[in-house]
Amino acid sequence: MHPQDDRIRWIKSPKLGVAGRSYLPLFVQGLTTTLRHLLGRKLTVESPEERHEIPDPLIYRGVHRLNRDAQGRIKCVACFLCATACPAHCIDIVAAESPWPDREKYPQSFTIDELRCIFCGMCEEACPVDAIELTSLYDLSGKSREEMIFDKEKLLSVYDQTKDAEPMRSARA
Amino acid sequence: MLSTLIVALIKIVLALAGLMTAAAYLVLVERRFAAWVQDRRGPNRVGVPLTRIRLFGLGQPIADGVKFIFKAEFTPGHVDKLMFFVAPLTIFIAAAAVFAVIPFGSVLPQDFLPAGWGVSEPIRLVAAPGIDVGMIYVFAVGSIAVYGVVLGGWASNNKYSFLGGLRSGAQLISYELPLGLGILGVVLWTGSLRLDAIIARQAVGGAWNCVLQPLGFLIFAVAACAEATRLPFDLPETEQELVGGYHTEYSGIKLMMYLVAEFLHMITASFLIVILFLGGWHFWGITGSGEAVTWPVALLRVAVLLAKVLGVILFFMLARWSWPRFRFDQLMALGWKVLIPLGLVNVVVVAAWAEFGPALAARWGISDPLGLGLAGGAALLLCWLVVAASDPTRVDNSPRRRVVTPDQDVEEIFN
Amino acid sequence: MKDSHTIWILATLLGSLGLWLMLPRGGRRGRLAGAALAVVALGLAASQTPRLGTWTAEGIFAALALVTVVAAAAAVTCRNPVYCAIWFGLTLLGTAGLFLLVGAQFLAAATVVVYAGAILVTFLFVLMLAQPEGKAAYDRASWEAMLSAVTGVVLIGVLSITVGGALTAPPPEAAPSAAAVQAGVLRPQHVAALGTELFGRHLIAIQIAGTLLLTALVGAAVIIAQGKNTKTDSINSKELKTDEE
Amino acid sequence: MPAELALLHNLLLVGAALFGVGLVGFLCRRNLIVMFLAAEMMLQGVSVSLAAWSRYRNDFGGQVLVIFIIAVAACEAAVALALVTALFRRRGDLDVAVWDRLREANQPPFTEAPLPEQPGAAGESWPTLPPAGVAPAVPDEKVDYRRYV
Repeated sequence: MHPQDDRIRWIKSPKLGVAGRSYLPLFVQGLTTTLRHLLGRKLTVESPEERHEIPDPLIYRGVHRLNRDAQGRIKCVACFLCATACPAHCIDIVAAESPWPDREKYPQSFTIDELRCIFCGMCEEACPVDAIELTSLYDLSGKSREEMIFDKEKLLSVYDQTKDAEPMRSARA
Repeated sequence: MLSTLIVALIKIVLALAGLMTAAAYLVLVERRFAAWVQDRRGPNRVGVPLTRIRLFGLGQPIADGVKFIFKAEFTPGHVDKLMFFVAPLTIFIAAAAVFAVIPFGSVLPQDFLPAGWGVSEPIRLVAAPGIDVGMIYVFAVGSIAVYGVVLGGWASNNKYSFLGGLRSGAQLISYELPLGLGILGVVLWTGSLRLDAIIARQAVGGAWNCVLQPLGFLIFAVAACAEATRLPFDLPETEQELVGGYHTEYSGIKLMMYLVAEFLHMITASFLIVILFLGGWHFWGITGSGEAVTWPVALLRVAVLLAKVLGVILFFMLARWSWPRFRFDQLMALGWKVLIPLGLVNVVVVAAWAEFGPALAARWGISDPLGLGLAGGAALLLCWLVVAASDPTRVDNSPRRRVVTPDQDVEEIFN
Repeated sequence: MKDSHTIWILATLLGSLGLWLMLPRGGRRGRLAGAALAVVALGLAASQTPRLGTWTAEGIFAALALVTVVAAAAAVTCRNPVYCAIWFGLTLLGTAGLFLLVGAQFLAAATVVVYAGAILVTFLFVLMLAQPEGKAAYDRASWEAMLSAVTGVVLIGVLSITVGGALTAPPPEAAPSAAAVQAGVLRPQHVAALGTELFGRHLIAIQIAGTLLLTALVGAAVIIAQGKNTKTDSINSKELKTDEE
Repeated sequence: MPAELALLHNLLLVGAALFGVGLVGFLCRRNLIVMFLAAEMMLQGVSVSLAAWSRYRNDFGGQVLVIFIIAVAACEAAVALALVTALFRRRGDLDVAVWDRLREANQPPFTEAPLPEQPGAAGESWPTLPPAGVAPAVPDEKVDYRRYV
């Protein structure tokens, strides 16, 4: 931007009185601020022992899970809507003919690369049967890249782990 | 002879070991302090390895040290190899050598040693007690430390390092002048350059120099802070503009030398402030003021001195987060246009009082130190008012707009 | 006596040859040989000096003198001017050590503060700003290297022989006793005594030196200000500076 | 020889050596600042001798003289450095040879002898970045208006 540009608003530094120029009020102001914070409440959450409190777990976007229906089967119908919606292309589904009569297809394998995922929640929005959901688990870690590619069993186990605290979207009021 | 040597050696080892430990743990203190100021908790995890014992993070400095030592030490290909190695060594040695003349207590009674050892007088708690030029020695060694910074910046062969080195060189040289002027008043009042003599004078008088010469105290404290390149004055390393300043290219143990030297400078500055202006080991009513001491008093004096030093260091750490950094031109203006003239005023006031004061004090019926304190306070008030009114550090930094007509050749105007 | 003179002349010859080889003459050849010759000359000269008595005194003096002289030679012969300045700094430290050895504590500290702390650092500043990379053709060449090396070293030789003759032949005056020195220049209150001397007997000279310092300060400021580009000045002052609110 | 006399003798030798080496440097070096360093070295030689005499005569006179030498050296450094900076501004070079026009009329002009190429100076092996700080080609109307603030 050119300095002569009329859109620039030049702000003049404020004119200080003698008290301001003696630095004493500002000096004391700085000290009191730091002292107040020095003695004040600390905001750190001591992580492994204390857990970060998530205000509403139902709208938090953490690790994915694959939901089960009432009979304990995987809810997914392998429609590929989530994989299509995913901006990071982290969902990989291999569909097969469903062994159950109430749907045509089911996912033979369903993997999510959690390292590629950007946790945007688009898959959750796209799913027509509320099969994929994001939980409030935020501290996922692994020792290798392979370990961080979650397969169907892993995703179902996440559901088993979180189903009590976070009911399925379709089960919510 | 031999016993003197042994005593001296023990003192040197104690002082060095204490200093290194203090520097390491002050890093922890600084980090915790910074965290608290920012509403965090700071490093509190590292304790005994392989156990769950945490000890409030007391293991952190050891872990840091181990990390620095075992880290890959990278020497870039474009540096001046010899100077790149010599520079951190210089600053480290200079920072440690200052402590040869700095007392860390008053004296220890000699009665704990067997009589046959030949130690006949109380042991002075200074590594090198015989140096008569005390204060000037501190200055001399401090001026060697400038080389570590300037050479480190130059040898790194990197523009940012070089600028950082030059900046800090200019800063250290400029602020040595107000530092010296601040001390001059104390030396005039004491009549000696020895640090223990300066403490003894304050202890005997019972009035600390910060009350007698508030102007000198202020100047010295500010200049010492600048010499230690602590935050309101940490322009040599300003991360935002110079990456890391003169130690951008350094890593591993050489970087550790720089960082430890920086902390040693801060410890030195705190010791000097305490010794010259805050009474050293003296505290009214509990430490006495005489030369001959018993064991409890001797240890108490050490404790008082160290407590005061810790207090000053904590103040430095608080100051780091309280006030914003100076711009470089403001820094130079503060040094040359404010601190040096005020330092001269301080020297003149003290010298005038040393010449005419006693007679005046006798005529007005007040004590000599009280008179000097009144004169010093008046000088401080007056100087502060004059500085605030004239505002010499203010630079009009508002943007300038060109008033040239657009067709005029810009290059011609600017060159 | 005759022997001693021969050795001094030999040392002078070797020293001037060595110094000539070490001085910048364009190429790099012969520097190591020059250094070796200079060291031999130094050894020969050292063999002709009187002993100081105790081993500790001898050792401390030898170390300090060696550092001083070697650093001085290196300062003069280095190609890179920054290295010259650093070697000169080492010379200063050696000199400060020698001052300490003769009991001049104040001088030692003052030398380091003033020379190393102020003068040399400003030199370094100008050097680094003027030629930051430190490589210039004129630093690799000398004026009349042979002639100046011979002149300088012959001067050292002549001075050494003269000093030796003047101090040994007839004892110039009785050396002071150790006790007298302890009470004199080595007294514990050294700074106070020096101060009394300075501000008593030499008060006028101190005043003149102070005036000289002030004059030099003003002079330096004037010289620097005159070299300034005046056009730059005008930009900083009125013409271009119109603040708009 | 008594110890005090020997100390004096040796220190005088060191002083002479410093003076002589400084003289060599002043005579043959071409860099203005190095020449100046050499001159300071000669002063140091004199200072050492004076301090030695002070010890031998058991008198503070010599030390006082050294203090004056230091004061004068500081003045000299201030003025000379200012001069060097002024000279450098005129010619952009610390070489004394560029000032050979100041020679007397009957002296031959300075002619630069060719120097052999320094080994290693040309074929520097490390990767070099393009120089920073070169002004990019900007149209005149967009020139950085705060260059001299």
